[in-house]
Amino acid sequence: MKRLIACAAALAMLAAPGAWAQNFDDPEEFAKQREQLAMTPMGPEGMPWEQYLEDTMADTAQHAKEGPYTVCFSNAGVNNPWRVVGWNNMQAEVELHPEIAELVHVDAEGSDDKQIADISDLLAGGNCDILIVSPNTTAALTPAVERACEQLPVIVFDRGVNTDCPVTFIHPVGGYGFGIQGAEFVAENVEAGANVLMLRILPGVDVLETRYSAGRRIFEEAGINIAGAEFTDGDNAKTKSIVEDYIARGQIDAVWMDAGATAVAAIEAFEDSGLEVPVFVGEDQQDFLQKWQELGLTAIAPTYPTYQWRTPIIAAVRILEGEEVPGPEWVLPQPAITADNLDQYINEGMPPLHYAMCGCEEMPGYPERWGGR
Amino acid sequence: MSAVPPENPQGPPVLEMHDVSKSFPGVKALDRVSFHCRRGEVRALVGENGAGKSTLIKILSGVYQADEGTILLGAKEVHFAHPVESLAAGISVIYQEFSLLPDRTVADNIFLGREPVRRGMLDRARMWRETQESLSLFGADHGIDPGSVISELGVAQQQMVEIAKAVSLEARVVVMDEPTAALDENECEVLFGIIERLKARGTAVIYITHRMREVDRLADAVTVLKDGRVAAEFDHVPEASLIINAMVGRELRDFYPPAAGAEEIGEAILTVRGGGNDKLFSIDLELKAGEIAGFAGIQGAGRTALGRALFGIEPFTRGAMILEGKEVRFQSPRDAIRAGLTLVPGDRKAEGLLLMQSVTDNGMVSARAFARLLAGHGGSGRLSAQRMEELFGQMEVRAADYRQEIQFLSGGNQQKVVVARWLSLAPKVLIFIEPTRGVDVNAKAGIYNLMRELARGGAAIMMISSDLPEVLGVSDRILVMREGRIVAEHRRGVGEATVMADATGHTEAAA
Amino acid sequence: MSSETQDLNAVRARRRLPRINPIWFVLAALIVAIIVYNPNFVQPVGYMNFLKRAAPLAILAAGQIYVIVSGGFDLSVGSTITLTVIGSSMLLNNNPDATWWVILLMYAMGLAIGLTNGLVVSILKVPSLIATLGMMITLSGLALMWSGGAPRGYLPESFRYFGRANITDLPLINILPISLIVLAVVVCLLWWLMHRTNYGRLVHAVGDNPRAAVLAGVPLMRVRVSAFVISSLTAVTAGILLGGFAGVSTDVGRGFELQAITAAVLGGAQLLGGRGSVSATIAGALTLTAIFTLLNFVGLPQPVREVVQGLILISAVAYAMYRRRHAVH
Amino acid sequence: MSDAMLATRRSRIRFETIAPAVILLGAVAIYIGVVIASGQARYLSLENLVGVFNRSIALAITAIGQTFVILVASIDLSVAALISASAVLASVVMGGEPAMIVPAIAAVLVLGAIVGLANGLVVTKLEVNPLIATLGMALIIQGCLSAFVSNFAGSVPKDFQFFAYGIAFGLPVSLIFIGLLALLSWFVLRFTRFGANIYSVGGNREAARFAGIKTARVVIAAHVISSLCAATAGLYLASRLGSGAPWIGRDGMYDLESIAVVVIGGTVLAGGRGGIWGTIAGVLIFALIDSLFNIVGVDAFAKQVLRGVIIIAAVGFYAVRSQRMAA
Repeated sequence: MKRLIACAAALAMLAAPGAWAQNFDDPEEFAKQREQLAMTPMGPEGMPWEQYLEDTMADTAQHAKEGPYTVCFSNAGVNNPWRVVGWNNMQAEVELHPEIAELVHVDAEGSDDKQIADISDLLAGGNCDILIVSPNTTAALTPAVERACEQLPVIVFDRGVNTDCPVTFIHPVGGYGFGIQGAEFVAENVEAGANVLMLRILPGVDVLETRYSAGRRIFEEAGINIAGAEFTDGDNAKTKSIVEDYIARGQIDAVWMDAGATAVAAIEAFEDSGLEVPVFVGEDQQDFLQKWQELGLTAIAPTYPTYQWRTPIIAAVRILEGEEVPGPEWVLPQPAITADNLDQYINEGMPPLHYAMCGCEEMPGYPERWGGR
Repeated sequence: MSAVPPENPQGPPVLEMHDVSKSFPGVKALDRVSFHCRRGEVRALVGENGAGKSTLIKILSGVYQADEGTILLGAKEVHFAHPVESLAAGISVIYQEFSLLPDRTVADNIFLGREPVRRGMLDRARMWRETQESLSLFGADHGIDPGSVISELGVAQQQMVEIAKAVSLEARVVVMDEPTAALDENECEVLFGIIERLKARGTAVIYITHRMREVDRLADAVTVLKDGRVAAEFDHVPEASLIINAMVGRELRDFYPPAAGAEEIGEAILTVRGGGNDKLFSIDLELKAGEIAGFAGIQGAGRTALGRALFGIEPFTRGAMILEGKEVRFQSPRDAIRAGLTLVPGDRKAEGLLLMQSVTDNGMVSARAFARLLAGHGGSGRLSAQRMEELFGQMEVRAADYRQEIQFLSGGNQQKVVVARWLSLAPKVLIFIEPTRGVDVNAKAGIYNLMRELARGGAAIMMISSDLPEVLGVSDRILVMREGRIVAEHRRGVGEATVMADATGHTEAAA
Repeated sequence: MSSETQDLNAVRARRRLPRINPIWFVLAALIVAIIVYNPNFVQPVGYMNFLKRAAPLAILAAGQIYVIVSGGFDLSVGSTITLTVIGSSMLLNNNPDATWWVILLMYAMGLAIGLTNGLVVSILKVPSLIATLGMMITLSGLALMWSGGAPRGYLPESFRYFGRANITDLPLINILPISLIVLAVVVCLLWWLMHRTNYGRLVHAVGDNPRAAVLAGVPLMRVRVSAFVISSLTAVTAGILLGGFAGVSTDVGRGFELQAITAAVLGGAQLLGGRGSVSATIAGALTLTAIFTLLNFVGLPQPVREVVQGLILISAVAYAMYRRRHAVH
Repeated sequence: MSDAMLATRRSRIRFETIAPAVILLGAVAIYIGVVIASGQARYLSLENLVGVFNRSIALAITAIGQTFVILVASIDLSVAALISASAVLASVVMGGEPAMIVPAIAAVLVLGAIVGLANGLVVTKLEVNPLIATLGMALIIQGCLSAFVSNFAGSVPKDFQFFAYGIAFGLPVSLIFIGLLALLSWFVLRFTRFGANIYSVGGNREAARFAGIKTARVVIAAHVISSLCAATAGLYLASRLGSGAPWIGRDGMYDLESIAVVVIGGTVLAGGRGGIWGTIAGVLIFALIDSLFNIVGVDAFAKQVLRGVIIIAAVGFYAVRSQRMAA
């Protein structure tokens, strides 16, 4: 048994450098996103989904077309609550545009292979005026998107692709920005040398890895001790168990999470052990925001706004009408929820994992469409 | 029946085993056993279950390796590490449980593991041709197509395929382990004919059996094993009693229990009027309290189907069943058991035993399945493990420990446990299918006595067996079936010839 | 009732032959190792947290062993847990007064799932591996359809009580999680049912040789179906505990079916039926949880844990087969 | 040869052998019906049909291998992990270099052979239940893999993408590959000694052993074939996705889906009965259903429910019809 563990440990050591071979820790990108967080967005006030941070525009005159339009959407999947909220946003947005006759939606259920097939099916069908893609992974979908670009205008959002052929790529500031917002808050609220527990969902996902590397960089700069970095699989029970184990072993002064779906489980671990909840970084899920308010935590909720699901539809209509849109990248603002504006995001009628930064409050079907009452 | 074959070849033995010993943990299975067999000779190998016959054969075929001793084949010493090697050397064993693949064709099975290959591909044409050649041993109308799938053949036909396989292997020594266990009289005759032909070709046949009649009919020489040693060896076939004495070490008088007296036979418990289904036609039948009714017939005559119909496995679709004056209709064995019927299945391993469970659990399974029913009898019918074990004691079930898994018991003891399973339910009708298959001589008598005891207790016994002397010896009344119908009924004391004539529908079978 | 007295003698008889399942030694060794790495484990909070965490898996495995002994598999338990948690949150809608009838409804749902599994296997004769695989896919699809892909409601404290609350200030052990009481009750019940009643022996009989069991009068379909029902009901129980412990999510319960089977296998159960013990299965579940805890304390990364789990799974069965081969017959 | 063929034709056609074809015909009929009813007849073009089948190449390759293992009464749950590992290994070794294509393919096939050998040895020599053995193997592979890589790693050169995207003789190369693989498997199972041994060992392992067949070798060989097929499916996915990631096998559910497809195709889990064409029919059924869902626009969750029900119903369909007792 001992030998087995030793062997396994040796294996793990070997593995460690391998895991970091990919560059999720790019200082340039880090600096750029840090800068973007501080920018004042352009575009209409109070409608962040139509705002943009970078001032370059894509000309779309060549795509102008008579309506009504058939908009096609290849979705990576609705396999987590964030995507569920986003997908609801998008459907509601379509209802705001009478010029869209039909939204054809295919769901790849989280499989690259399937999404590639889906895109080629959509192209073969020949009905689409424009194609929106939310890629399951960047590299795998690149060839499929390239082929689509040859036939019709393409909009990519959330994750990008390794080509600049789409008319625009819509995304908020990004993972580094998310990591920066949370970690800076922790650094401001604890002493140097304090212990922070970093909870991560799973390794290898680009948008999560960048959050982590940014957080880690800031903690190291501020001299904060990282007590541990653990993967929770996004599982409540596992999260709670891990936090309980850390509590049993020593003082935890702050908890940083790369995504907030299991934040409440982590908080409960402190509650159930009869301890004060430390400085906490969550996300904009309703259950966390409510818990935060209820317990009066020192906390912050960086967001990866779900309102970005509205933008592709808006962009699609503009492109087909020949209006210019921000491009080749449409960088959306990425605000964090803080103690100052917490109240305005809390709505007890919404489901626990509803993402408060959805920009959907004024949309048709709110709140029922999003599962609220 | 002719007792001694016309000639007794005296050539050198084709097979010799000298001082073969084999031990298993805790058991000395074979103790310096010597054995031989000549060309063109049928040597009967007899002995009770557990006497060491199977071990000897498994050593011969390379399944086991002997601890001591030598094997000479054609005067050359051989060592078999695997059945393949013995096969290659010309020893072919036909086991009791067929080793045929049910979903493959006859040709596939005959060439199993040694398919001819031409240019990297199976040479199916050759397989086909040679299969037909091997089958031709059975005459022109064996009715087996090399392309038919085994599961679609009858038991006797499957056995023919096994033998054809041995023939196609050009085996010098063919071992048959109780080949007639699943055959009826007619099929036995066919088999005996085949064995004669094998003999004529110069093949040595080792014939394992429990049936003295077959030894009489077929063998040229006899070896008797008892407790892992050679108890007797004959270069001719002696009187049956001599063999039996050597087997059991004592004389077996009163092998069959006495018949029921007229006063012991009571009213009909179960009556069938015009019963029928896919396999059975216009069955009229009465099973009476205190009486053993024996059912004779050839394979496929419908005896087992009748037992299964009565027991609700494949129920009657026509006619009426009346149990103690009330009409009943069983759709499952459970219905039948609840009404007081029981069945001891013929294929013990597949249908009777829970191999991984203890002896006690095997005995108690039915009582447990009907615990509520038994409790309803005012609690007197309940069965405790202790009472079960006492019952085992009375029935002389021999086991080191009743908590031991039943797979480690001998066939006879296993059969007794299966019978014991029913006793706590106080059954009114007991159906026995092949009750002594794979059971040694000594234990057979025990089972016959048990059946008689149950009848005396007021139960109606239905016995289905392919062992005709057994049917005639045990039954008070003999019913003969043919093609799904009951064609004749006889009192005890009827001759084998008469019954065979009825069973086959040909009078010449009686000759 | 009759069964109790009936089997009493069998109990006495069996006690004469002490035979300890090796899994207990493995468990003991692992616990010693955990204590070496984390001396706090001997504190009540330490081991109580451990037991609390193991409770859902232990209960689930104790139900799974019924299906395994009866000769099948139940792969649908993981998604039954998901459906229980999601369903409860949807129905409760943050209304504590509804707790009892929602729990009752969830058990009714478990009953329906178990019945369906059992009937599909018994009547349609679909191999249980495929039948419950289909059920697994169907149920997780249903859970997602019902909720729209994300949890829609909270579980009130009254519901979460079973999985979350502790009785505190007790002498000696200081705290006692409610889930541990649930575990104890369920395990005692299932142990008694499997090893001290007629029904339990009939489950063994059916798994050992279904044809022989039918001919001996065992109601095959009833026994088989009830084994699936027991498994589904324990899944609902595990779901209530897991939902209570950690709240609502759409992937709660994922992977639990394989863990439950692993626990049973570690406890020496015979796949395809006929042999298995509830207590050894519980030991298997505790062992599995102890392995995870230990690996956690040792600080090995997740991938290594998977490798270790795989190796242990294979070696446990290989060892059992080795013992069976070399057992004196 | 000719009279041998005659003989098989003479024997009664058994229901199980035609059941997959019946279900496939049903699926095709429903597909055509729905497409016409919903007025989307353009989906009936040959091009589209090729596209439909092209969706399931990886599943088909895996399922062909799985057929061999199930025929010998074993099972392989390690295919999904192996697919991921192979795809990653292929794209890492290639690293975008056309010169490394051949070494990468060799490396992947060696990996497949090793995994298959290990599976087979554990199943035969240690006598571990195949379900447990391959499940354990899956965990080990997945663990080792995610210890080394956590995202897309390496990349395949454009030339190698010919496997997934290339067209030859007017048909996708991958489709031709599947056709050839299926033909080869059919030939091996039907016309070689090894194929006969596969059926014999699956039908009755003891009898096969007594007849001198080295049963352990046959089981090991079946596992090696299954693993080689899974490795090939990994190569295909690397070619299609341009790179390999440690989750592609798991996310594709190739382990459970390949088993489901084989069983729907009429191969019996207990071994000894079934064949490649049934499996291909099973894959086609899945592909048609998938495509149908997209045409009708069934939402992802309802899709899952329907898929579960279809698996049960399809297997139930002829399980009821065949007289054998289910395990």
